[in-house]
Amino acid sequence: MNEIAIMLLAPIIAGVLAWLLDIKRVREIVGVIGAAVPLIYIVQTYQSVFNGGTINLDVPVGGFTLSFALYNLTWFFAAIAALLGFTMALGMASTSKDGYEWLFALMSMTGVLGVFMAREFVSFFLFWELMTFASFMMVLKYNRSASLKYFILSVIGAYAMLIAIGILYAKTGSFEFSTIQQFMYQDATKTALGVKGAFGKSETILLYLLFLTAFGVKAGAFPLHVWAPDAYSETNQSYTSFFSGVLSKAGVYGFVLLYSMMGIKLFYTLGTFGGHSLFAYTIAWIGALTVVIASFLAVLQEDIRKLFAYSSVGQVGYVLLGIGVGTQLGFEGALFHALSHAIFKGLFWLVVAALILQTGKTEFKDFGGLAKKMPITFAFGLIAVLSLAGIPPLAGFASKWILYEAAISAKMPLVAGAIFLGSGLAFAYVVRFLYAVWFGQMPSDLRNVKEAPLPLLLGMALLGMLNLVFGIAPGLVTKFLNTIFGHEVITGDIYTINTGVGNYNALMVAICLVAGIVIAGVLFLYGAKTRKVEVNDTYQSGNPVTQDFNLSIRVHFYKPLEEALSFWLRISFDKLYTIIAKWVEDFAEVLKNAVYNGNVQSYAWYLGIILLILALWGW
Amino acid sequence: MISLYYFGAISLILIGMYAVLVKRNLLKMLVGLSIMETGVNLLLISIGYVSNRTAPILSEGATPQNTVDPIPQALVLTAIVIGVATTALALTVVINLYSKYKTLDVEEIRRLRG
Amino acid sequence: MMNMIIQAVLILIYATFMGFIFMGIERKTMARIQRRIGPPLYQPLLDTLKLLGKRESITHGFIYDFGPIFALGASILALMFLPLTQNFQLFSSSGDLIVVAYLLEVPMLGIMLGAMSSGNPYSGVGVQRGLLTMVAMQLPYGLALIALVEHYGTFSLQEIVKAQQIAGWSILVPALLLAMIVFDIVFQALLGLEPFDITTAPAEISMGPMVEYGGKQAALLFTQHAVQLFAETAFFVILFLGGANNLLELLIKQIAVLFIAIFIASIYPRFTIDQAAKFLWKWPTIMGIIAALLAVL
Amino acid sequence: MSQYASLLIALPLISAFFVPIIKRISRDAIMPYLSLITLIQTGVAAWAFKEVYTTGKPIIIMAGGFKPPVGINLYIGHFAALFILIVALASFIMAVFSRKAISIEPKDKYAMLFLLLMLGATGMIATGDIFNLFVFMEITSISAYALTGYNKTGEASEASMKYIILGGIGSSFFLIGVALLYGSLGTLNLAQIAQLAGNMNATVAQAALALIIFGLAVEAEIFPLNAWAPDAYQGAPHPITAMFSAFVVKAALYAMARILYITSSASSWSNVLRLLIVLGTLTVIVGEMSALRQKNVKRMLAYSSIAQVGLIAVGFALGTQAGVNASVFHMFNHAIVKALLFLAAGYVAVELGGTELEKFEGLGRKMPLTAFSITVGAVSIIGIPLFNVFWSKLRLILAALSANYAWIAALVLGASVVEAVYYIRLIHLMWFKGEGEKMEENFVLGGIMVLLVAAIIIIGVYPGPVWNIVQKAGSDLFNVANYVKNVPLLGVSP
Amino acid sequence: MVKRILAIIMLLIVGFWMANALSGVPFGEDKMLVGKYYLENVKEQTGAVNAVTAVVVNYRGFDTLGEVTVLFIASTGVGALLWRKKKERTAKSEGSVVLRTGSRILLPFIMLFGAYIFIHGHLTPGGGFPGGATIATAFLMLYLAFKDYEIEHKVFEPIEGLAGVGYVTVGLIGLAIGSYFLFDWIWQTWGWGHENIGRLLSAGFIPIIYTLIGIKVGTELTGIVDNMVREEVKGND
Repeated sequence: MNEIAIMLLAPIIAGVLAWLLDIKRVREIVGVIGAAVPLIYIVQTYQSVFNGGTINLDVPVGGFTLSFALYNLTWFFAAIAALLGFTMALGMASTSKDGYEWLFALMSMTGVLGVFMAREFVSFFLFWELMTFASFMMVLKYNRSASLKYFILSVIGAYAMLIAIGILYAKTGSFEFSTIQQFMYQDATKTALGVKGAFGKSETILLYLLFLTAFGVKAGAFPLHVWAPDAYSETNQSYTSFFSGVLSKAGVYGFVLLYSMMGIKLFYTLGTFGGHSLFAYTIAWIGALTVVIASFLAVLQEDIRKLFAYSSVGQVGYVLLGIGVGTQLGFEGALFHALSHAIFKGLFWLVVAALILQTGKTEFKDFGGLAKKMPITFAFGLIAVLSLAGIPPLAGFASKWILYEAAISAKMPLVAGAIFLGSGLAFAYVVRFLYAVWFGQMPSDLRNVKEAPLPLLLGMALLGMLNLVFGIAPGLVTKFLNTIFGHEVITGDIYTINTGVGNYNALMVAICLVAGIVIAGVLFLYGAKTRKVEVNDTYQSGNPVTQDFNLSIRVHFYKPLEEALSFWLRISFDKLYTIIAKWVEDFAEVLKNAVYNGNVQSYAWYLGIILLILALWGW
Repeated sequence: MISLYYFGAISLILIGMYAVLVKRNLLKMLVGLSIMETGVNLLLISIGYVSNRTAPILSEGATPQNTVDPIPQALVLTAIVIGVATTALALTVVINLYSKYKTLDVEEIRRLRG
Repeated sequence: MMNMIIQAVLILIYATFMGFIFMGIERKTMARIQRRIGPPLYQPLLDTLKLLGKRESITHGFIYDFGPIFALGASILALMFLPLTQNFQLFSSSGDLIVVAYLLEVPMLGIMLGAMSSGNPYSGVGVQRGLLTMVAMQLPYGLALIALVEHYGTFSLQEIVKAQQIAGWSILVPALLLAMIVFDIVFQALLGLEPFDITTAPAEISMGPMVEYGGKQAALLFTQHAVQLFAETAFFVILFLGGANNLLELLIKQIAVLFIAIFIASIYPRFTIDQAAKFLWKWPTIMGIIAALLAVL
Repeated sequence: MSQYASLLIALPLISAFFVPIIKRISRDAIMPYLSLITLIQTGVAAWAFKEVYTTGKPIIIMAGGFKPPVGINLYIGHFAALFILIVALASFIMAVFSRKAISIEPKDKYAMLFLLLMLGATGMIATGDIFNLFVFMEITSISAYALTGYNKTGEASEASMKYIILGGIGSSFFLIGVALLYGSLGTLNLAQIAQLAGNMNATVAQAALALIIFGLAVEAEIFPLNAWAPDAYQGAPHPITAMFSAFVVKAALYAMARILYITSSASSWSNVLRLLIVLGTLTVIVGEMSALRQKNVKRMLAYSSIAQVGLIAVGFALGTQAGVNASVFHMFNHAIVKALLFLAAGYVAVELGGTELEKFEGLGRKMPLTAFSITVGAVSIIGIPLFNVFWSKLRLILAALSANYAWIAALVLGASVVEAVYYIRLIHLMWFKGEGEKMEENFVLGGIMVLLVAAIIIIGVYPGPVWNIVQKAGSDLFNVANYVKNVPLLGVSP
Repeated sequence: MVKRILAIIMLLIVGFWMANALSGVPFGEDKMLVGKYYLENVKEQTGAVNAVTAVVVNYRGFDTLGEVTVLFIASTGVGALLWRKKKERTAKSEGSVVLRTGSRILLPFIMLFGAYIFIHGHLTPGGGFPGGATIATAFLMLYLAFKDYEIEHKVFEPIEGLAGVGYVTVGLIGLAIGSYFLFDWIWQTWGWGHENIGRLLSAGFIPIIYTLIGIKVGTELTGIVDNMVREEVKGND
């Protein structure tokens, strides 16, 4: 049986089994196995794909042919999905409550794998919807309004895509990516020569906007990001590691597709702005805005889940930004960041899952001093923090570094400035997370918190290790990504990545860091012995030392910033959408009561009016 | 110029429709309905009519050449019966309605709405 | 390779020593401006040694100790990636502007870690202020660097220095002059001097993050500050003042930079944190944007 | 041999006439008798289906052995065969359900009307003569009037009354249309009309076509002629509601489409299409909007099925083979899903005494199987992959877009978003709200629901075979020349 | 008031439209196509002199079947909707002397007349439906005349049903014999009565069917009348 088929079927079948059996231990085992299968096959196919091999699968279904392909680009995304799916399964093995969650979690895994491996639009759309639906069900279980917001926006996006697909199909008569790509290419050359192509300017722009909406929603791009914070936070957190780590990447992948299919056409149709291809530049700016806004909001959150939800949105913003830069370097940076975001954000969510599982708290005000209670979790949390904040030598830095180089060398200074600001903010909110959760004084009700259960820890360990590996040896990733572009976009050995304008030797950095720490450590050890004292046994400018008051700042840590931004915080797209929704509902109400007013005579009048219309348009 | 029969038929239909559209009493609306049906039947018949020919009963020297089209008459026969059936059922429903609502004013018979 | 390492060690010692001297200069100059005698230049060195020599020092746990160590390590790391002079390029070939700019911020994380792991409210406030300052300064800082890179078209510091030695210092280019001004404003924040010494506001929150530290941890932190001071001044010199051919030239330029910083610091009072943010997001940012755009065109 | 397909008409009739005698024998035998007859009917329909799809030739039933256009002929082509089977099957299911759902006397009359409703729908789908179509339409609608009022409550009577008045107007104008048609062509046989439609007086053609479509549109619940529908759906007994949604309206839609394509050679035909597209779109939008804030689940489902009808109508009005196929596919899927939904909702009403939203709180705990089937149905209607409706909706949208009706597609999809909202509300209400302890669920009904759910999912996962059948049916509807060729017309021509 | 004016305007427009359309169907001209065929072949194909009847019963048998069904539905529906647990006649007073004696005397004649109409359906204008209606009027008269008169439901309902069954059975026999539903087996297969076209014993199964229809219609209409006349009584049971 074909690898792709197995990769697609294994999770969902396992999910259905887990749901049907629904026995405490069994369903966990089944689920984990089901999630492991794709990963195994991904690893298996690595060599052949790396050497440019392709695996195909065609399934005729109801008059359509669903065809899939596994080549380097799709493999890369599929690999992210498989990896995160596996760790999610490990996490859920300890956090899942019932078979329901297994069913839909694994269903969404199938969905996202299908989206990544699809080779034509029907299967793309089909699995896209499947993934949306499954993830929606995961949220629905926890919170209706959040899930509704998510679902409605996603459905709007999906339908926008459907219309776009339809238009493409009507014109090109095919769903195949490759066919459409060639058609578009020829059309573009026509436009370039000034000949009238199949797609007019307005039509092309329409297509562009439709796809932008469709993929923007999934990727959580500003201003369509409003669903993400609620949806990410209102579900099983182990699942969120997959949800925010991979499902958002489906949107990213969509943008990549948009490029590969319509890029040239769009370039010729929309022209350039300040030397940048206009359509790409818009994407770049969308990304930049997403980064800045989401990061600011993340800084101001009081709920641990919300904080990371917003930060996920922001991080995906980086990816979009990289894609928007439009150079191959930008793409490579974007793809790399997609990977590193997946691994560090996945790690984060697993940590959060562990915290919530063990403490049952979600708000910063209830946490504190957990570093002593859950040291291992803390260690992984720290790795995630370092990686997200972009501290060399970790995966997060490597990818972000490429993005910097790409943005600046593509002469997009302001966009690059957004990256700077964003990373500053990222630094701020992760440190806040560290401070509020792990350090300072411990609330009395957390006295007997245990370390996270083993499966969760395993999942964390896997991701944490990858963070280090890809951090110190970024070449591993860049070399693979080079195969996608067919030539060495980023040179250097596995430790060094060289963009031509800049150079970063992760290993050297690591060594120097270690050396420095060793030196400092020697210095430290040379000093006199230390005496351990209570956390609260501190200098407090003359106040008596207190154990019972809470002395560490947990709520409104960034109050000053909030005040500084008070004006901007009043503007909210979320509110806007809510208002629109309410309008629609009221309109529906009015319409209903006006049309179906219960009086048969007015119904008779409707008939009469229709007759009148018929009569009038008779002559 | 439109023939008298057509004119009569159409005006019957319109009168019936008018009653349905304007009268607030259910019974009157039903009367309107049956007037419409009558009009329609008249229309059918008059469409079938051929000038100065006799009924299609092929005896007493009536030949296929001097008889009118039998089909519309057959149709009308059916149509009439259907009309009767509808009216009967409608009246029954009205009886039930009256026993429940104690009124026949359509303005007040609107418990189902929205 | 070997002599590379020896070089590195020598530079490290030199930098540490000079860093302490700079701290001394800072205090002395301040004192003179305020019509005081002020301590001798080597005073900070003595203080540090004294702290190291302390009989016993308290700790709040592993992270509390690890913080300063990490900070010092990171500062050293940052130093190692600066092409100080022609013949002291160190490891700057294996890391470029962005890397260094990041590395210069890493020590902060170490300090934060340490500070947070003590339950002291002042250090908490300190952490918060430090981070907000960083957030506030990040944008103009970044823009200044971007302007630089856009102008020279390379990220490698060595290249930048070379270019300056051929075409004259960066500040001769109008765009980069603007960038330099921006950078200099941000520089105050980087060094933690007025008007941006909000993090360690001695009179309000008594040294903020460092409040808990005494004994050898404090010593480490002082050392770290020294190295950091040296590294950052050097960074400034490399970026805008055409680098240096030998340590002496470097030293002179560094001291010049230092003096500018000290004068600004001694003139201006301290911002509150939100004032700082609002200020930095207004003029420096606008200037930065202009600089960057000019550099692109 | 194939003439025996006329049993499809004869059987329900004779058994309906026979009911009074059954009643004399034993009152309790009536409901089983009903189920039995519908089962036999299903058998006959299945046989006809097999016949048609194996031979590939339609069955032409000639009453009294007179060739059309002299005699009336029934045309059981690919489409009719498929939908007669659906009619029979749905009727059988509902007959079984009636045993539980119908407690109000007189059951014998109910049984007769039930059978005749089925007969009417079957006839409408099968007939090949326009006046005969009118007769069967009247059979359907009059029995529908009676059944709507069957509960004898105020609401039921009101609904029935509205239905009668609107239906009456509709049928009158339909008859006028027929009269005009006959007047100008001198024939009533659809095939012959198709032949002659081309050389028809333009004004007459326009008026006749308009009036006929108007008359059928009332039955087919096209906005704004559908005002009777929600009330009727709400007032009627639960099985009858399901039948309305499952096949009565479908029959009317089919008739509309058939006549549309029969007269496709007539002038001013495209105008009718355009008007129909507009109306269909409005139907979708208004239907969904009205369903959005419904408090009564049955009424909500009613509005939703109106919206679906709008979709189907749009598909038919596109005037392309793809559109027709898609519509037929959607009719098929919608019949299954709505049968399931109304069955389940009705069952809930029978058990918990009402279809108000509050009654559905915690249904997941009280009646898990029923709640599950409702969920599947709802999810399917929303158009989620792996459920059947997804495919037909996809087909519809693609067809609309390939016919350059992007805005239509946009509007329709926008309306479907609303659909998602209210169905999700229902699902959430059932599973994650309210309390209640498990109660016994009827075994037979449970089995039926499971079967329907299975059908939904199987078609959703593997639509291939159904799609092939549907394509045949669609081309049977669209390809008029073929239709004319298949009817053995006698050489009666002007 | 506005409503009325609007209605009138609207209806006038619609009416004008229809009139306009009808101008394409000139009145009084020979537009026959299928009709001509009927007129020419009616005698030998069906043996009926009355072409209308032939069309109704033979050529368009399905319509008639439907017609019967519709009426049947009506009576059933009326029965269903007016069903009450206990129903009785609640007329206050008897009819006048004239009415009572008149009905007593005329009843058989009316019955006879009705029977005549539907038996001679294939020869003279009329047929099952008028005949049935005539018979129903006889019962109506009884209801009017006598305040406690009721038909025997036990008899009527089965008769009604059986008549219908009979009709369909005749059709099915046609299917069995002539392999066509509603095939006129008497006339075309057995070929009875070819010699005496225009007399009573001819025209195949038309008289039979019309008789059945007549009975059926009569009973149905009577049933409707009966259902409407009797009213619910809050039963002491």
